[in-house]
Amino acid sequence: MRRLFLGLLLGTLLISGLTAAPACAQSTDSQGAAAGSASSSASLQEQVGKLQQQVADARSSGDNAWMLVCAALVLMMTGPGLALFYGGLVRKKNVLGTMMQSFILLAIVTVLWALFGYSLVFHSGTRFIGNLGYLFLHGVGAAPNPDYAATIPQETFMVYQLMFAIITPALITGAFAERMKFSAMVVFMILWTLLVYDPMAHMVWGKGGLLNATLGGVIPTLDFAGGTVVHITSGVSALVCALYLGKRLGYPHEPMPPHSVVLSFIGACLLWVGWFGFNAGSALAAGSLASSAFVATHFAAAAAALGWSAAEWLRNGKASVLGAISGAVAGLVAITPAAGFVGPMSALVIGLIAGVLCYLMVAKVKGRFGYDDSLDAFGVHGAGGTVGALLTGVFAVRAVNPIFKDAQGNALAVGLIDGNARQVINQFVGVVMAWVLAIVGTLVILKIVDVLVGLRVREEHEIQGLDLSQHGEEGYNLEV
Amino acid sequence: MRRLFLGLLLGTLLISGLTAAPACAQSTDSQGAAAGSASSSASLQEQVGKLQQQVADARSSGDNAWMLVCAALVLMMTGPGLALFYGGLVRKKNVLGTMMQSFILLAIVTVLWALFGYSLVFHSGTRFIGNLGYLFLHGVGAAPNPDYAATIPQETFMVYQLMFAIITPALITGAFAERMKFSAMVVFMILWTLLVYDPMAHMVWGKGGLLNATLGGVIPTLDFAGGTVVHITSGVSALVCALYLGKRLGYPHEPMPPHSVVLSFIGACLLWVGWFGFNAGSALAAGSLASSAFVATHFAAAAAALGWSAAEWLRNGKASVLGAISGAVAGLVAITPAAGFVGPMSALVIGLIAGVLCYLMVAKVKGRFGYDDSLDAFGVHGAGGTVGALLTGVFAVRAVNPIFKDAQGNALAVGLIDGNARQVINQFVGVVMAWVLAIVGTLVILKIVDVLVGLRVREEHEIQGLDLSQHGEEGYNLEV
Amino acid sequence: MRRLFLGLLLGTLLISGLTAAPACAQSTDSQGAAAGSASSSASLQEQVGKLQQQVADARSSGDNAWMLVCAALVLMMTGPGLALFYGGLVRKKNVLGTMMQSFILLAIVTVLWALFGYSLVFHSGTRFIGNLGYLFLHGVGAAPNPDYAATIPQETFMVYQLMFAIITPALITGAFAERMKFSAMVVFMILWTLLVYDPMAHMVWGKGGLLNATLGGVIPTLDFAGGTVVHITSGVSALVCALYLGKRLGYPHEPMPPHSVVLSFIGACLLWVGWFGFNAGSALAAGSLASSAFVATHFAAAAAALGWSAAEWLRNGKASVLGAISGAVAGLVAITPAAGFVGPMSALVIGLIAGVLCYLMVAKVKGRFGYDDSLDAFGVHGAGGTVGALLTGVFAVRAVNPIFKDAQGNALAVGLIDGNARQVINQFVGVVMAWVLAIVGTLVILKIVDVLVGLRVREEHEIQGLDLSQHGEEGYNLEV
Amino acid sequence: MKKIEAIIQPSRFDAVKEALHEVGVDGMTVSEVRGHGRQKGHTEVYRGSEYTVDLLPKVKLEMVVPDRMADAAVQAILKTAKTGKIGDGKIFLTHVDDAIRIRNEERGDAAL
Amino acid sequence: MKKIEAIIQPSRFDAVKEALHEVGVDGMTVSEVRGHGRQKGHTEVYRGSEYTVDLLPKVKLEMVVPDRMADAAVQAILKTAKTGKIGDGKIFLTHVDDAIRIRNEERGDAAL
Amino acid sequence: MKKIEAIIQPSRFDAVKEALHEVGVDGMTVSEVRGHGRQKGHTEVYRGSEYTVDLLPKVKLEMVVPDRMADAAVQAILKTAKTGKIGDGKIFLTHVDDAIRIRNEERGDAAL
Ligand SMILES: Nc1ncnc2c1ncn2[C@@H]1O[C@H](COP(=O)(O)OP(=O)(O)O)[C@@H](O)[C@H]1O
Ligand SMILES: Nc1ncnc2c1ncn2[C@@H]1O[C@H](COP(=O)(O)OP(=O)(O)O)[C@@H](O)[C@H]1O
Ligand SMILES: Nc1ncnc2c1ncn2[C@@H]1O[C@H](COP(=O)(O)OP(=O)(O)O)[C@@H](O)[C@H]1O
Repeated sequence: MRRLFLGLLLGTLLISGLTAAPACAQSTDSQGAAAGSASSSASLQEQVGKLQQQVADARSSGDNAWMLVCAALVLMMTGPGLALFYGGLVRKKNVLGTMMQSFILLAIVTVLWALFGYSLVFHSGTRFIGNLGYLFLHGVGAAPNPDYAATIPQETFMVYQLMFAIITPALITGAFAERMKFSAMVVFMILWTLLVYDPMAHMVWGKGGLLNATLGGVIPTLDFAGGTVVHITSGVSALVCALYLGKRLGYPHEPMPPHSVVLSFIGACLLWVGWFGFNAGSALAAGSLASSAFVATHFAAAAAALGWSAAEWLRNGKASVLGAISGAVAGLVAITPAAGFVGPMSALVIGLIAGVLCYLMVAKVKGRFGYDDSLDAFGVHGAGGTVGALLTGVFAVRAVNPIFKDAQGNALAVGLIDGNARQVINQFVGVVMAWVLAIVGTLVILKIVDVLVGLRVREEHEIQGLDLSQHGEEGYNLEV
Repeated sequence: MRRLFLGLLLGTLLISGLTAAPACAQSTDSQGAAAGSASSSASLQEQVGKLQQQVADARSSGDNAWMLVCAALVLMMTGPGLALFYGGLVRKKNVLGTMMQSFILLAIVTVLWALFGYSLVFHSGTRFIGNLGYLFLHGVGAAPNPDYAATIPQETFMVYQLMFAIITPALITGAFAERMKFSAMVVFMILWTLLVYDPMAHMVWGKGGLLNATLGGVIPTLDFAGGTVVHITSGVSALVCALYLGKRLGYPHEPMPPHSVVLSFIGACLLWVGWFGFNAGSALAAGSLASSAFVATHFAAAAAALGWSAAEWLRNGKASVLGAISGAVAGLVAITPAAGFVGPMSALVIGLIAGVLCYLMVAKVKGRFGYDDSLDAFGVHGAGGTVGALLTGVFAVRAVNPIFKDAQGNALAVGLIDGNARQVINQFVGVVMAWVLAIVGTLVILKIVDVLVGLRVREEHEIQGLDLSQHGEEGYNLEV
Repeated sequence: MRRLFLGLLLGTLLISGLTAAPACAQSTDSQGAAAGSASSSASLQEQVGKLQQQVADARSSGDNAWMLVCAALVLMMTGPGLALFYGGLVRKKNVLGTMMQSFILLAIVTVLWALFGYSLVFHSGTRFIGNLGYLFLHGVGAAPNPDYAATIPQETFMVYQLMFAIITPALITGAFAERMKFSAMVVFMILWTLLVYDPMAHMVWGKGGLLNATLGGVIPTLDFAGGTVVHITSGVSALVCALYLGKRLGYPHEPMPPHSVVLSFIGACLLWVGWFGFNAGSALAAGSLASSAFVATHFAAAAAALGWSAAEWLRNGKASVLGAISGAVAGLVAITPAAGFVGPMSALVIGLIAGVLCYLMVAKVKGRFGYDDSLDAFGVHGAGGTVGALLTGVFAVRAVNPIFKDAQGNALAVGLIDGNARQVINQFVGVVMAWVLAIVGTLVILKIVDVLVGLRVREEHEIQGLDLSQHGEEGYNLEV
Repeated sequence: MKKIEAIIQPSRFDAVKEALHEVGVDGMTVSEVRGHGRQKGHTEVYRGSEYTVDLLPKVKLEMVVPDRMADAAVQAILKTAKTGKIGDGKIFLTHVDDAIRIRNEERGDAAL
Repeated sequence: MKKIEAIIQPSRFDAVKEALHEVGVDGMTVSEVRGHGRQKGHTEVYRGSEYTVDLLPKVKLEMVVPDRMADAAVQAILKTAKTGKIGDGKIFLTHVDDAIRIRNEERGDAAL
Repeated sequence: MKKIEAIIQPSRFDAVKEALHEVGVDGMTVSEVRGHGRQKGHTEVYRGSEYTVDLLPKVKLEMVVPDRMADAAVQAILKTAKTGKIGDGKIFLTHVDDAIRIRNEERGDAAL
């Protein structure tokens, strides 16, 4: 060791002696170079013209940097974020099966999106679904699509939106955890993406969609980052799944505590971090709207964590870790539609409400109705998404986001506290649409899949666990 | 499965047949659009005026993208980073309780910051504390605050600084791990934030603060990213807590090995990654100063990991994983105040010193004095922060950061090797201020909390563990 | 060891003394200026001149933000990403030892890079290795190096490239997992970095390197983000190591299942997320090329996960989680050289091929030949890297990246499907060079290290596990 | 007094515990074990390398009871642990010489 | 020879081990078990659904000793494992027919 | 019938299992235990604080066999578990009163 090391050192010095020579010429300042040196001969007008392009590029560079990072953050929400959050909540024998459901969606939804999903959502078409102009991503390249985001390549927009299409179905998996066949899950999700997610996303975010607030929708619904599109559709579909599949064997008599709150904790934290990409990224640029949405997101998560914890403390005399992290997630869910429309103090209020409400859903309502929403996908995402969508109509203000304008370009009132009571009704309509689509779509799909492949694993497989029965593996092999 | 697949394929083709029609019109190149097309009629002056605003926006977009990402990174340092680092180091029965301490601070400090914390630190006021001009974040919005960061929305600055206010108290929890009541911790931390963190941060970073190096301070202390504000205050307070609370039952006779070095490893890596947001983000823009701080941060971490490992190897004949990751953290701590002032080779030296020194603190000094700083919050953050703050006075150079200027705007010497011996004294004063504030403040608060709610858990609760006794949960339920 | 240590310290101080000198003079403060108020008195020309600098700064701010984030992401790939991916795959008794191998490389390679590595790779020199002009990072500062990246500080470029130099040797550790001495690994890696990585990286990416496609290479090989430089060198060296060291005790009779697929899952997801920094970051700016590479990366990973899973399903009747995540990694490996050259549909194809192929390598070929590539470093990185490098020659198109130009600046065909069949041959030459260098270099180094310190741990240490025998620790202490 | 050692399916544990409680057996010590027997295991495949797991998770109950209670306890276990499938487990009976309650040093049947 | 099986509180384990060492008992086999008895457990609540844990962590020591050492060993355990609270555990004594040291095939008391 | 309890090195487990299979012993129950004996442990150091681990991982096999098979089983274990180094473990033999197969309530040797 010693000899070698000395040798190395010597060698290094030797080489440095041999070649140290001229070297570091790298001197001429080239920083300005990028902008082009002001050649005195070129007319000023030419220079300005060139500058305009360069400024656009510079702007795009900042916004694109931001949006690519946000896309990566939203990917991180599904894997490892959500996979861990859910994986920790199940019993040890189902940890891999549960995480796999999120992971395979990463793969499947990506391919579907590339082939036709993006087109169905974001190409203009009918009020309910886009057409196939972007089939195989035809025409989706470096040029921005100014309808959606004028300062970033459309490819960036496409891949960012893809991450939303991935996590939405993944959220549902919490409802049927520990008992659904892997093959059934795969078929279900392919259909669900096509029949529920794509239409809903088109209606709210697609050009000409029925509920689109800025691009020609009939009922302008506010949904900044996916309260209706992501959380209500997934949460309500989750409830339908839980009811259709029935309870896990032994539920609720047998204890089914989380096998590792530690994993869930990691997952929840990564969800929180990733959610900045989700919500602040939905500004689609790195301007001050992103900052505002970032702040609202963080504040709502914090307030909701406190809300849930306080509710638990009052009821059980203790605040649990699972409660605190669940509360944070509930707050993140509820602020999602509102993030780019509300001020920081409103965000605190929304978070607080969501934290307490979702706690009650999970700890009281679920018990009363007796359905087995195993990991509370409905209790958190369905309920949190719904209340968030409605409160968006209450707390949205033009000071944060002047989304509605009159003919002269003056900002109009946005939400109830801004003076536009109507918006609450619009929000309500959006919520109802999402609920109805989710319920009907999911029921139809479940029926189909049930007939085709069967939904539930066999009883002995459920006892053995998904890891072994569905994937032939075990999560942990801790014996020496 | 096979049939379904075929069906799907068929369906897809069908749809594509029905709608393949015209579509992809998306042709007009809109890339330039962002910059405004050079309408020849507009006067050049107008164009240039417009450009200036657009350039400012473009610049802001890059800087804001960076700072929002950094804010997310610093959040990730606390959760899951620090929570895992600490959570892995305790015994299994305390893992959730330990992680919860970090997590609840995420929530609590956020709310305090929104209500008055930001104002107390960053509004101008006295030399020791800001006034309440930003109460409830009044006036903190999209417009930059040029005193602190001219190119990003003040909201971004606010939320970025919030992340520092969160992690600082969280660091302290390492000292009283495995024995403090959750309720006592909550009260302690609320008071600590108010009485120790806010004043110290105002003094060093707030406009008009006593130690502020650029905004009218009396004793210009260099603290790029929080050597005094974050690490000394937390590390020294940690020592006070450890002494006041006394040892854990059984310490040091009973073995209390980390229950999962694996968790700590994940945590340490995430701390390292997040620390780029902490240090390079403290440039408050994405210019070359951020790059320089990034490099210094990384180099110090690497050198310190080697330093600690080498010291261990010499003493025990083996380099441990816990040693290597602890060393990296020590290096990150020590480079924090220096990151934006020193060159890369100096960063290596600072890291190396910190790695060896913190090893000695933890492995020798602690044993000699016999206090039970359970997870070495003082040994790493107190000691590392102190040595880093002092070495900043030694290694800071104007070539990296021309922070001091004479009347003509010429850069003056910054640190000792730059020719400014005085700075070492200034740094020393800053260090002493931080130590004194931390000791006095923490003692007072501990006394108050002890009287109000009692600090330590009951003996049987300590044996049972915090997870069950404080939160009614277990970290792992691995039985089938 | 001790003496050496002192020597190093001394040397470092000396160097820091010698080079602290003037360095790069921090371009005039442009922070506040960004908004620049149009002073009516200034002549328009002056305003435009100033704007040009500001535009360059704005552009740099976006690109630098992006590249710093990418550097952090690539760091995250090694730690915790790869460390967890590999750490989960070994038996419990080796988890720390395995993770430590990645971690210590973070530290060691960083120091080597700072001292001379960067210079050897990126300074111009011979066709095979750079010279020492950047020794101790002399002259590597805020100014961009326009040869490589005109819009970001060279320091950013340097630290970004460092992250590649770290992960490459770390990939090798999968081949000799569970049986190599820690000291031997350290020496091996120092030599390997110097003798294999630095030359190969210089040849492909360094100015004037033999295979450099744009900066004066003789055989223009396309390698966007490291198919040859990173994956082939590491994967092939891994195979050599596996053969040279021999099998683990008990292999293949004793079962050696992964001790925690859960850890590997987290690692794989973080690798996926980090890989965006790796591949999209290799655009070295936040423009549309980064977006394109981002999309290609994501698509290949998804398709490969499906490919591997489908192959497994066909063969075993089940798709495993380990298979899906291994597939994703294989796709990421294969797309690495191609990421910035191919369209999204090609990326799907490349991913699919890589997923199936690497599955066959690992599940069939390895078994037939009987070498013990413990964690399949060769099967995934060697095979995936090779097929990726070759397919880059097939699928690269000028529409994505007009890298080859004629004298008039018109884009020429790039890959086979673009009409340039020759490129496949160039790619083949690049691949062969990488294989040869890796085989010869690794063999020589292994021999040296074997003689100097011995490669394998003693038999009883192998049984006891690396954690205890090499580091005196255990990964988990779960007993109360 | 007798020691009853029952190796049972983990999924039957709660029922068995309840049944024992009903016949008056409260004290017991439980451990996670793995069983090897006629019940065939399963195959796991990791990256193509198969391996057969023939050790299956079981729960072992140990309880020391006064001689007169042994029968009732055994019946309670049989009633609740039986599913009729291979792998249901075994019960072993052994003579125990003495038992001591640590708390108060009681001995014999009184200690149980 | 006798097998002494002691189920004790985990927190007392170190002390017991030491005491046994002092009376000359070195060899023992230790396992993590969960105990069910009079000691009442605790309640855990996860998202509002409570569940009662009545299996508490215990440590089981098994040691086979020559008959003449049994008493001393039992006394050592009693002395150190007793806290006087419910849940302190039990000691069981059983007759063992033979012991073999695998290393050298010694049998009987010599093997212990 | 006899209960054979063998505490062995984990690394020998597969070989032992195979050897037992060959002499006709199929049913067994396995648990992870930690052993304390003459074999000296190791030292772990965490941030400079050393601690000695003198409990080493072992595997415990328990099998109840008809009296006539006991010898063969013991021999099979001895043959395969022995490495000749301290820490190889022990075998204990105890008399068992009865065995019951839960599945079909068979008793005695038939249940084994
Ligand atoms: N002779 C034995 N000694 C100890 N444990 C046994 C014995 N035979 C069976 N077992 C335990 O009983 C469990 C069930 O036995 P098995 O033969 O699989 O089913 P069955 O008893 O229904 O035929 C095994 O997994 C093992 O733990
Ligand atoms: N009859 C028994 N058979 C086996 N183990 C027992 C028996 N009774 C008690 N135990 C073990 O002893 C532990 C302590 O017993 P418990 O009744 O709770 O307290 P105490 O012995 O002080 O009354 C239990 O947790 C269990 O592990
Ligand atoms: N008297 C005993 N009672 C129970 N288990 C024992 C006894 N003596 C040894 N053991 C077990 O056997 C293992 C090996 O014993 P040890 O004394 O270390 O080696 P050896 O038997 O080769 O002298 C120990 O780790 C322990 O688990």
